[in-house]
Amino acid sequence: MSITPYLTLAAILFCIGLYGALSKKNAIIVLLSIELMLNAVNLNLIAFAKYGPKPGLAGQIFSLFNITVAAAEVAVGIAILINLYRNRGTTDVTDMDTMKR
Amino acid sequence: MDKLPLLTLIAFTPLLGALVLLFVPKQQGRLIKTIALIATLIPLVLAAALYAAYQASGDPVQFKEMYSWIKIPLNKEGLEQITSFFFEFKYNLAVDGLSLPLVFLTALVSAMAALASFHIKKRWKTFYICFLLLETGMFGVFMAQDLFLFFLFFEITLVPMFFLVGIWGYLDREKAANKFLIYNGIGSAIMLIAFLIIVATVGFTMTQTNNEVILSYSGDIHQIAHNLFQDPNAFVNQAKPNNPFFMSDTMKWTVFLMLLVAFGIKLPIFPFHTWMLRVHTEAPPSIVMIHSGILLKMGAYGLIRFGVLFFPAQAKEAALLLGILGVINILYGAALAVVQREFKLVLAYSSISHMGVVLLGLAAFNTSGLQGAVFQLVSHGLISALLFLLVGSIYERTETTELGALGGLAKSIPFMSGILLIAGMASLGLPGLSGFIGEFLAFVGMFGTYKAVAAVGALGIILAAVYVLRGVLSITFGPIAAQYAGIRDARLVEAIPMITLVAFILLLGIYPSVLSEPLQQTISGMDQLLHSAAGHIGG
Amino acid sequence: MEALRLQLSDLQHLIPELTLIVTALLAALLDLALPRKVSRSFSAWLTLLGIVVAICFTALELNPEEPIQLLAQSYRIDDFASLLKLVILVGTGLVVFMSLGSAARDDIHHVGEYYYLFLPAALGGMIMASSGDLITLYVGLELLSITSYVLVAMKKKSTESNEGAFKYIVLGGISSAIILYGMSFLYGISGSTNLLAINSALAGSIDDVKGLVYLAFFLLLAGFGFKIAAAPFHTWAPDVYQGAPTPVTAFLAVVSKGAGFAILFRVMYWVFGSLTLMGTDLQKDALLSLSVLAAISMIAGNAMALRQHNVKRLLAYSGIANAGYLLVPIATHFSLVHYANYSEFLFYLIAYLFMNIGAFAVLMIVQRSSGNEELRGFAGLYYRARGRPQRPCCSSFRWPASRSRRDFSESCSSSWARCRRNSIGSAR
Amino acid sequence: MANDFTSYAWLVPLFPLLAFLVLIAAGRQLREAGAYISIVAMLASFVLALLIFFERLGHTTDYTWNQLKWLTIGDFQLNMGFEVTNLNALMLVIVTLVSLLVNIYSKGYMHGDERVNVFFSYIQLFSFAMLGLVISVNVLELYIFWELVGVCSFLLVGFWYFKPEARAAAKKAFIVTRVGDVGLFLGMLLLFWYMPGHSLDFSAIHNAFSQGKIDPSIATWIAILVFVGAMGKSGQFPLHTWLPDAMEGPTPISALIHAATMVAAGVYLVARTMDIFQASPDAMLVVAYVGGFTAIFAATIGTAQNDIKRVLAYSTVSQLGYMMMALGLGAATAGIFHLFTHAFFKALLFLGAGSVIHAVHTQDIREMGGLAGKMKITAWTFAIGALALSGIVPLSGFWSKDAILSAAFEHNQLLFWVGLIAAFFTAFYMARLFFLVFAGKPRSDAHAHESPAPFTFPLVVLAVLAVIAGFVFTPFNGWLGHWLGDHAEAETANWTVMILSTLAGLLGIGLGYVMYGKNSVSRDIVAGNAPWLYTLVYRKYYIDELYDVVFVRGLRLIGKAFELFDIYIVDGIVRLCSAAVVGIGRLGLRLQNGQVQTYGLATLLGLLILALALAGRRFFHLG
Repeated sequence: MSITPYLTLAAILFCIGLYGALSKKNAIIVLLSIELMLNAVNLNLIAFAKYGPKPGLAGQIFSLFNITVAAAEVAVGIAILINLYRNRGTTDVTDMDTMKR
Repeated sequence: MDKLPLLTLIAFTPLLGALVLLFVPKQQGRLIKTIALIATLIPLVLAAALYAAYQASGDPVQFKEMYSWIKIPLNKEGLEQITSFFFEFKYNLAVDGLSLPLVFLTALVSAMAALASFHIKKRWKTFYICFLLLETGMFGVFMAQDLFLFFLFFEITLVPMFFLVGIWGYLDREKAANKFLIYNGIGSAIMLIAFLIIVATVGFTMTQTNNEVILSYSGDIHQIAHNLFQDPNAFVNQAKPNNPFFMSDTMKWTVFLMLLVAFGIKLPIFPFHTWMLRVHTEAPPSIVMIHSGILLKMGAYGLIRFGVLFFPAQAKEAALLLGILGVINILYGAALAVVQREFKLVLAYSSISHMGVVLLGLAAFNTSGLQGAVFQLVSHGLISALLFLLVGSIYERTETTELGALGGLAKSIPFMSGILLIAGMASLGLPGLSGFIGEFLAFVGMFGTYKAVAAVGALGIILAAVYVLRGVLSITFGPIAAQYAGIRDARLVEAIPMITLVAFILLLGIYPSVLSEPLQQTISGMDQLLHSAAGHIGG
Repeated sequence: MEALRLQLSDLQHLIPELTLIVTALLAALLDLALPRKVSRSFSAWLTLLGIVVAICFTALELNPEEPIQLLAQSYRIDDFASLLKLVILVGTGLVVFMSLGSAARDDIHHVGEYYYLFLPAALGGMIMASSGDLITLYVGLELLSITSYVLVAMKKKSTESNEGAFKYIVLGGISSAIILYGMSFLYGISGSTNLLAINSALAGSIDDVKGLVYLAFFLLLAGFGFKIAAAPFHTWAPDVYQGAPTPVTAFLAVVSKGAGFAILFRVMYWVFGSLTLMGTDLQKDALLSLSVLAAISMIAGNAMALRQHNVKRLLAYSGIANAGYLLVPIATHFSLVHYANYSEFLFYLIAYLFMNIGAFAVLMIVQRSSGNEELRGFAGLYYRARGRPQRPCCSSFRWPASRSRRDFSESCSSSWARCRRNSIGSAR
Repeated sequence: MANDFTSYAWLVPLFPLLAFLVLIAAGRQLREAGAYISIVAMLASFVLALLIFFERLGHTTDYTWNQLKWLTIGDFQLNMGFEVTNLNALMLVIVTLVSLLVNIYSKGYMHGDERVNVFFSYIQLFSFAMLGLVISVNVLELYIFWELVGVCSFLLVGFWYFKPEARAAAKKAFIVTRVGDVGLFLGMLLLFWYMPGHSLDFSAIHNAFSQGKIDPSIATWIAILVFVGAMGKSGQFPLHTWLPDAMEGPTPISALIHAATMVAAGVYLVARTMDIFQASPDAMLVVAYVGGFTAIFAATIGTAQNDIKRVLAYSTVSQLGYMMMALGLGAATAGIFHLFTHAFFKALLFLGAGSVIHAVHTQDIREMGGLAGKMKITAWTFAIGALALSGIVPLSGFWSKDAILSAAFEHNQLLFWVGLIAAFFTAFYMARLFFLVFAGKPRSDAHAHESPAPFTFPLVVLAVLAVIAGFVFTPFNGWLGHWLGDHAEAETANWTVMILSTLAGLLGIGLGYVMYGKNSVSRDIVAGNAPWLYTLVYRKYYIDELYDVVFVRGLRLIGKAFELFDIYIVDGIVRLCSAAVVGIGRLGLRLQNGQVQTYGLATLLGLLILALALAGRRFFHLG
């Protein structure tokens, strides 16, 4: 089994995530896109752990850590977003430009 | 006397004065001034003693004081056979024939400037603290025998100078201070890089005793000169592959040019001169005395000490370039001085012109040229100090130094006019006054090397007459304007520094041996070095 | 294979970290348990106490006979780590100290939380400093980052604070993802998450996966560059610095950045720049990219700071420039005679720490009296505050006029190392 | 061979220096005493100079002392000292004598001026410098005093500093002579490098050049450069413009500095370094032609001037040209002899003019007239001076001019005729001057009267000298030539020359008499028939205007151009640099638009560019 399709898929996923994070207006979707990127990494890690030149367990363990950390991160992200929504009444990331230059 | 650390005393008395001033309440103007004056007079007396005690024959480097100061052990992993490996900067002061006159000049001009600063209008305390700090820095620059120490003192002069210009200057003072700092900062940065390269290559020494091998980086200029010229086994001279300490010719050129630019900014060499115009016009006159009288000299001093003496072969090859730069400085400065309407600008451009003479002397690469450069440094220090002292006093009375607005002051202030005339004559190189000797020697030297360059430069002598007379005569001669008819001539506190400076200008001009005697050893040492370097090129 | 288990005896080496964890938990529990009426200032003192104790323990760990390695080298306690930990802890301690009293005024509602959140953040930094493994490294990084996000958002009612925090978390998340993506390739090539193992794998034949190695390197570079706010990955810094409460800004500027440098140094020194890769294209390129990054940061940071009027943003730009200076020792070639630029790096980092915290402290005081963070609030400071002006002038050198030169002399030792490299370059 | 007095020659300049110091230090407190101090000091110098002169009469060897260690240049020592040769001794007498007389004269002339002591101190300084110049032992020492006399001249020309014309004239005097000085300076530098042992001593120069140790082409260069210096001081064309303007100074100064002593320093210099010139025939020719041209050029201008002092000034320029011409023809003795006689009769003329000005308070000769009756002594002495200048037998001017013309007749016919025509013009303008001032009817109602004794005493003394001074060197008495060590001097009487020069003189006087004395020929004959010629001469051939356009404005233009260059290019580049930095900052700030996604994009793009640039070059081999 070649590793290439997995890596390609992960790369596509990463790019989609990146695109989403950089272009979507809705803050929730931005956060989700970041999750997508992290998951692309996980996919990468698992693929390497299974089919890489030097397979091993570490990759899978790494991905477990990732999942946990990502959860924490998104939780904090949502919390901050909620707070922001309370103050500003919007979740549009393009509206968040009170500080500039 | 032998045991006395004379140099340290000279250098740090002003600092001590500054520390004392910290504890004086700022309202006590008179006390502050007295303390500051004493703190500048003590070094003056000591410097005179130093000058007298200096032996004209024998080793030119005298009054050595050396203490270990910063010693950083370095990682010697993988270098098991090495006993110790470190990085050392020493507190290392000394004077030779080159720095001795400049030390005395510093002491003299500083004391005179301290007197002249008496009519500073605000915040004496801070002013004098900065002033004294500046003086310590200047002394240190001329005494330091270690690159790091030199750099440190060099930087110390920048900070107080920045504030002195920025706080006590005229209308555009902040801009001038910024420009000063930016230019000199760039100069210092370049100098620092050059120094670091020097320390990292030439300064690397391996000392082998019985069973110890010591590797060290050092900033000691004598060690560096030794490694460069006297020790063929030094790492810096060995063109082996993978010897990171070898200085190729390209490398030497790079460092030399960096030093040229770094000190060229200070000197200033065209086209790095614009900053000093602003400082000349915006800084308070007593500070310009220091600036034009001493700080500019630091550039020339550094150029000689590090640029020319560390890289004589490169300097020799660049001699024509230096000479041409000198001539450009002379003529460009003079031509601009001719058309200025503001007396301070006339003087500023004349400083550029005079510094060109220094360059010319340097570029000559013979004894008379070098001697001329040093003479010119000292003499210009005295003359410009005197001129700005007068500018300050005149400005205090007339509130302007515009040439068009003044005239006929010889009527109301004959004494100051006379002094101004003498200063102007000295500035245009009248024989019998100090300016002539430097000019003469520099031109003699240059004439031996590049006749055409010297001949073109000699046009500057005519132009000097034109701009000096134009400036001085517009102020003192002609009909007097009514509002200046009643102004008073110099007070005693102004007259003393004026007369002192005139006395020294006369002394140097009439009996130049005073200065040339202690110089001889150093100059002939330099000359030998330069000649052997020239032989190097030939071979 | 060494024991992968964590022995109880190993815990003694983790005492500083454990101290922080315990203190944080204690403070959190107390905060939870105590009634509202009780002032939360105890939290600050508790935090400070924890930090001071941790500092003591860390200091005791200095100068070990042998570097201590835990969990198959995934956690290292060596002088590099200990010294950086000290920097992190001292920095955090100073930030906490400086928040004392100001927290409530800065409309921070959860004062207790505010203080003890610094502890896990510092812990994250310490883990980063000590990590010898991608996983520990990442966990430490995220621990620091996530707590920082929260700390930035601490001014609950402030739009700016919230907005800054959201920007921070979005960009931080992206950068985390980028780092991880890079790490995943490193793992893929070497089959290990251990830094030394990765290095030995790279030292072997990598020609067929060269592209991946480069990809991994640049992804990591971007991610770490983001954390240390080096241009062109600096864009978040001004907004976040401005939005955050001032002590938190100081924390970001000093501790967060210092920790970022710690891992950057670790990764560069162990993986890409180590002696085993000496002279390879990969190493040259890696060092060159760091140099480029350093240069861009210095220029851009200083240039942008010139036109800035908001002091916090100004300090952010200055921080960007300083990131450039700090990159210099890392980017410098390691030669035979001189290959550990750690001392230069650390020297500057310590200087940076003190001058930056000093600057922020003054900023806070001025902010409190003038009510804003604009530069003009500082005008005539000499006259208003007689005792204090030495601080901005002497301790921080942050003002544009005096900037370029002062920083330069500060970075003397960094340049020193760089010169070594220049001289070698021309010797060849 | 006693050198009793000669070894004290250094005292000669010292007396005036002491007087100068006293006057400067004591200043206004001295009041009347200042003049007496000066006169006494000068008298002491004069007496000593005379003693030295008499002591030298039998000598031909020079007395040299140069043991004052002045400056060390590497292995080379520059010493100062003094030297007394026969030429020096003669000069010492001339300078001290004229200076003494002028001091006495000034006591009357400057009476009542509040800065009279300053005036005397300047004169003392000048005398010191001039005497120092005369006994200088080497070229550098001479150069130092050379510049000092220049400064004194400058100070005295600008003595009435409040007059804008005086200011301008002083400035001009200094700057124009400075141009010449630079030539001397460069000549000195050349000497320094080409002389064996870098010696600048006159004796060494004499040895080196007379023994042909110096390459002739170098000798030419040195000679020309030294001559440029002499041109500046002695007002030779084209550096003559300052001398007429220098008449803005007080009249005694014109007599002392700008007629008798300082302006002759150039001639003295050339005579002193005659060996250099003799080593280079080309340089000799240049000197002769410049001298000859100046002689006739200035003489023609003199015919159209209306300011009494300017007429005399142009006459001085013209006579200096004569001297130069003599030197250039190799007739050094004739040149020095003319210098000697000229010093007396020109000083006499100036002092006489001063007396007239003092009486009528104007300098315009058109407003004078008929003064002969009211000022008898002045008129008589002036007449003697004028006749001497015109070269009428047997006054001193005749003998010296004759010596020069004889030399010219022998060596260079062209220059002889030039000299002869110049002699004619000289006689003509002197006659014009004399008749306009002293003859005819008064043209203004000023009540002129004879000046007091301090005026007339020097006049009489000088008049006597102007009559008799010529007999020391006539075709029948070649003593002076021997004494000065010039053996090549022709001693036979050349009757052709004598007759021709006398004729030229008489013709000039006659024409002057018919035009201005008897008014039988219209004065406007030239102005009427050839107005352009008259204007040309009257405007001094537009030399001043030319210099103004070429040099003054040219320099100002260059200065302005440089200033623009400085502001816009040099500083402009600096501003450009700072603008670039600010621009980078602006560019960077534009990025900070507050949009988090822009930030992300910037990060991403930064990464891509960095990666492509750095890694790309490895993979795509782009360098």
